[in-house]
Amino acid sequence: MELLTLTAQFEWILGKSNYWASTVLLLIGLHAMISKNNLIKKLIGMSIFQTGIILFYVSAGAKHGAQIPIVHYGHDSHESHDKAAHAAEHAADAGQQVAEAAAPAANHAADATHTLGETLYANPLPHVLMLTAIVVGVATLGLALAMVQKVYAAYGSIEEDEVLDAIADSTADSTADNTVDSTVDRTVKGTPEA
Amino acid sequence: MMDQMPTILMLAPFIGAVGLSLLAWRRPAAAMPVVFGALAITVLAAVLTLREVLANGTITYLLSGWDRLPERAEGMAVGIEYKIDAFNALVLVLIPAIALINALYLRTRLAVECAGKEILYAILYLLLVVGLCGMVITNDAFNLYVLLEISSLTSYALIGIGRRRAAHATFNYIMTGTIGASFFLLGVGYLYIQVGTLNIGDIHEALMASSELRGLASIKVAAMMIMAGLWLKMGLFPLHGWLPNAYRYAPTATGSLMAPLVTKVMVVVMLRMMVSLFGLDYLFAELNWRPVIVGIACVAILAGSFFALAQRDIRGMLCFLIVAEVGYMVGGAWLGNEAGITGAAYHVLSDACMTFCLFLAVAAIILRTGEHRLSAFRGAFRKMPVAMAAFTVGALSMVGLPPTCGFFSKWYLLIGGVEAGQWHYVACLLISSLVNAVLFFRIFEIALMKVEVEESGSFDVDALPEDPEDRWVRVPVGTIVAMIVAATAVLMIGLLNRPIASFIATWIGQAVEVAP
Amino acid sequence: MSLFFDLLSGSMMITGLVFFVGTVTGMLRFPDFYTRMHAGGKGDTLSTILILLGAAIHVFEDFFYDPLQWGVLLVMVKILAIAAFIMLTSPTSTHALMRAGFEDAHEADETVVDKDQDGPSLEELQSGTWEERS
Amino acid sequence: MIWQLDLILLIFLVITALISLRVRDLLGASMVFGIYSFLICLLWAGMGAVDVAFTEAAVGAGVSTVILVATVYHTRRVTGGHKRASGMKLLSLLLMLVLGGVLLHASGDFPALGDPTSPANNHPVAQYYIEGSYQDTKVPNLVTSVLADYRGYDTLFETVVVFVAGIGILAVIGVPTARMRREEVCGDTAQFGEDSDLIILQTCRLVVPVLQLFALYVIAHGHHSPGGGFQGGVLFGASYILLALSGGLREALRRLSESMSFRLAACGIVIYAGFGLLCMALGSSFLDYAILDSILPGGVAKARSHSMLIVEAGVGFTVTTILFVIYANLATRGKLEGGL
Repeated sequence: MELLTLTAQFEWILGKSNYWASTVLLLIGLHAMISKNNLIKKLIGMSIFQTGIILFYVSAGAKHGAQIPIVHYGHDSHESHDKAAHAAEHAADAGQQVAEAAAPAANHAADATHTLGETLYANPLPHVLMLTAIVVGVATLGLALAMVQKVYAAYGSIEEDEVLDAIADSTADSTADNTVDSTVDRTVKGTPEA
Repeated sequence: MMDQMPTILMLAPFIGAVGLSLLAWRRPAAAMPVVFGALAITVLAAVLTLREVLANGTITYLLSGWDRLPERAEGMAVGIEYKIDAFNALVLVLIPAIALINALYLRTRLAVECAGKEILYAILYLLLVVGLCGMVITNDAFNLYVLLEISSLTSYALIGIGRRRAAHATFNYIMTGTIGASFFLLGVGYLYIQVGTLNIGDIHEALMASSELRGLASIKVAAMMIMAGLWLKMGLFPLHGWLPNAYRYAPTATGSLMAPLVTKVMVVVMLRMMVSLFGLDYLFAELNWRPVIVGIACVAILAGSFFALAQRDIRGMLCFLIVAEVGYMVGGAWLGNEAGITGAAYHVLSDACMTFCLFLAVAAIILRTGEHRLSAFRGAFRKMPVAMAAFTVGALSMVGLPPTCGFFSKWYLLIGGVEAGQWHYVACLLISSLVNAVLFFRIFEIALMKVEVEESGSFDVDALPEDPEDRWVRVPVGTIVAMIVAATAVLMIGLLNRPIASFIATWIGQAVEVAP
Repeated sequence: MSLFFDLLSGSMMITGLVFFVGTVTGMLRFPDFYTRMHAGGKGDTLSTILILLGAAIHVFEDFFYDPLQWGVLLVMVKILAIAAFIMLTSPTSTHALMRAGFEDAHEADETVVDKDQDGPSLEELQSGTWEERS
Repeated sequence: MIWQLDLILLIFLVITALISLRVRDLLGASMVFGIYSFLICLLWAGMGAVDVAFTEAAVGAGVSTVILVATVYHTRRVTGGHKRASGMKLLSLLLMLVLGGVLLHASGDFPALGDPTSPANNHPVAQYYIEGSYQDTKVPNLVTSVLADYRGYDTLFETVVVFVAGIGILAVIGVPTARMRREEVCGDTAQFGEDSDLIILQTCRLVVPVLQLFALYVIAHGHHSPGGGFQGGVLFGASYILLALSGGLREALRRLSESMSFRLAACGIVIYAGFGLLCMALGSSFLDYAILDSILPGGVAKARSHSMLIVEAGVGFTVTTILFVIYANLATRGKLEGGL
């Protein structure tokens, strides 16, 4: 009896492990974004933060014993029959593995209200969303790295405290910070105000 | 043709931007005509959409043609759809209109502030408008995230294109913005894992239908994450760190586009999340976060106002006023009664116009005097009557004097505060108005009295050019027209307070009615 | 016959893993940069290819028993293509790393330098003095 | 899913994440981050998200690492200690504790991992994608059909995000000099990979065409196997990056110049949006490929399938060129050609 509850607990933990891991990654990344001094370290933290969220979504769409979301069109059931027959024929390791993998899939397939034929496919929607999120992530990373290079060109450092010091220095020198210093254009042609 | 208006609205600036990159890569002269043309089409389409909404009620537009059929996914939305209700339609007119008027100002500054990058700037400018409109128009939570990122990335680039001081401010903005957007995405993920759809209307219905679902901790956390993400993006007080520097050091045309629009669109998104996604019943009857959030908003209002008072830089002052205004709107929205939400929605419109008006006027004044401290205003009424008139209208609206729009929106916020019994919010609103009055009348004093200002002690006479008159460049016609239009808009939104308020009230009524 | 395929693929994979163990030991135990890269470059390439070949044979088994499943053959071709790719790129990347280390003037450990032979020392090569001398 | 493998990967993920944030050498940190990306893409492949894993392998482990390294190369390689007061760190840790508590609390009522009956997996929409999309579109890869058709509007703007990043990087660090002669500039700024040798050059000459061919295969075969416009585009862009790394940036720019890149990128978006507009012109809503039945052969479902292929090709154009431009600008601090 005790063993049973232990297994149940273990399964419960397994059922949450990905969500916990994604939370941990998310927190690691966020902590780095806030507390790291180096700008590139902050960006690595940002990427880890984003992968944490992506892991969360992908976990939300995972199914036990599911196939990748590419349908075997046409002879769906026929093919899986073939496979089963094949597995039975060679009762070797490989065949056993297939059978083992198929068993939970079948159980769950019975639970699920709808399945396509006999095959269970992973939920494609989170995958689509996360493709977008990955691309958005790399776009943000590229732009942020360009900003890091600009910061380096301006202040000669990518450590935040040194950059802030340099900014404080240049602000003390009031002319350097003059908003319109570089932007005033005397050649703008226009009419005088009425 | 009429039913395609929402898409035309989205696609006009989009096609303009892509066309610029395709055909005008080496022709800087083409930048402004395309910007004007694309935005004019957008405004036209938005006005037609608004008319359509007024005549026939909420518009739903199905992209990719995946209409909701009972046999297809039990009537759930399988594709992405637009949903344009009364309030959306109004905001959709506001966004391209401000961008279009700002383009009049941009035209004179583009070649100066972004020499050699005119085309790039124009592309980013148009795509920012696409992102902002897209966020308002869409009815899909994930699509909202994608367009949020488009508007964020374009804003980063539009700010980062500025001078060297902008670099670090932009980096901070990128960090904060990414955290905000990711929090939003995570919140949507928490909703998705419990509900299974991303369509805002469908999520709302699922939440309404099942009290078991509403009781889940993860839905609460989802609301928390979405709100926290949006607050980060709009710069609510403890999370406002990125805002002042980013807007201050950006190119001036970026500042006058983003200051009125970006934070306000975030408020619009927050209102939509509250009204259309979670539903007011859920947020106020079941969560009861009202005291906390109204408290935060009060702190934001006071902090923004007093920081603004402490600023010597004019644009820095305006940036902190935005922080205070965000406090107004968040507080108003979370008062939880109709007057509060009406006030917040109304204030979105009026704040966008008055901030725009102030930023334009200040940009013109700074440009002409070459001085960015309060002393720039010396003798300004005499030298720049139009700019100062626009500034006065904007300032009076900020203070909240009739007949400007600021008075009416604050009025609704006050009524909401009184009705909800949130007296500290009412008090903060009044204190902030007083502080604004002090702030602006100090400027008027400088402008009228021509006195040497004492508190700008660090102001160095030697730093001025030899002949001050030499720097008093003329203000271009485009800027003058832009300022006049903006000031008129401030007054018009104030004078039309009754129709607008009843309009917003109908919107809220409809949104609440839809909920069973 | 099935046993034959299984044994073949299994033994290839196991040999690959053994080589991997050697690689890792070498990477950890060898004294300097060059010898470590030597272990890494060679062992890594061979063991990866062996494991991939083992997988290819395992896949081929399905095709062997049921030639109708020609799709499986495609998988095998893909695995072999990966093996060829690894064979080409892995030594090149090792070479690039070695060269970078050489140009960066990484020192060789004295225990692995053959002092008796009449040739240029590493330092001479790195500094270019060898060419001057000859 | 094999839970043993999953657990090991998760533990390694956390470890590599911590290492990449702890290492002082930024080049090393970038490398460890590349390893992190590979591990997480293994994890996703294990969960059946092959398209996501493919993209992450190409984008996260490939391109991200390269552009990180390029930036480290042009800034500083070693980061100092934490001179800043630890107050911020403490505050951040406290915040993380609170946030972690909240998130873990929320995870308490999540459905178990991999439960086919969870709300997200059992929702009519998810079921519809699995059951109906093959009938609707005749595309076996469900991810492709959802990506390019049901949520095609999202994907259009996802492409625009990439485009914005390219334009933004050029706007931020590009040197604004009109019509600067490219050869001249490249001569003295493209140090990155300039000093390559024969072996590397020859290998890359062998690999690049194969890589490009494979990228085209990935785009074209995205209907039937993992892959599509993004993955193929990233691979194609990576081939140019490889060319630039081995043979010098000039070599790569000779084949794909920056202005040409942006034109092609815009072309890609025009193909995508243009297809949507064509649908509007024919009298249906934006991106409703079904209406293209009248011009494309093979019935409504096939029209959708063909349109998706064309649209994915457009995505491929944009991603290829923009990724190369991002690399080229970051690797030369924006000096390669000037403001164009």
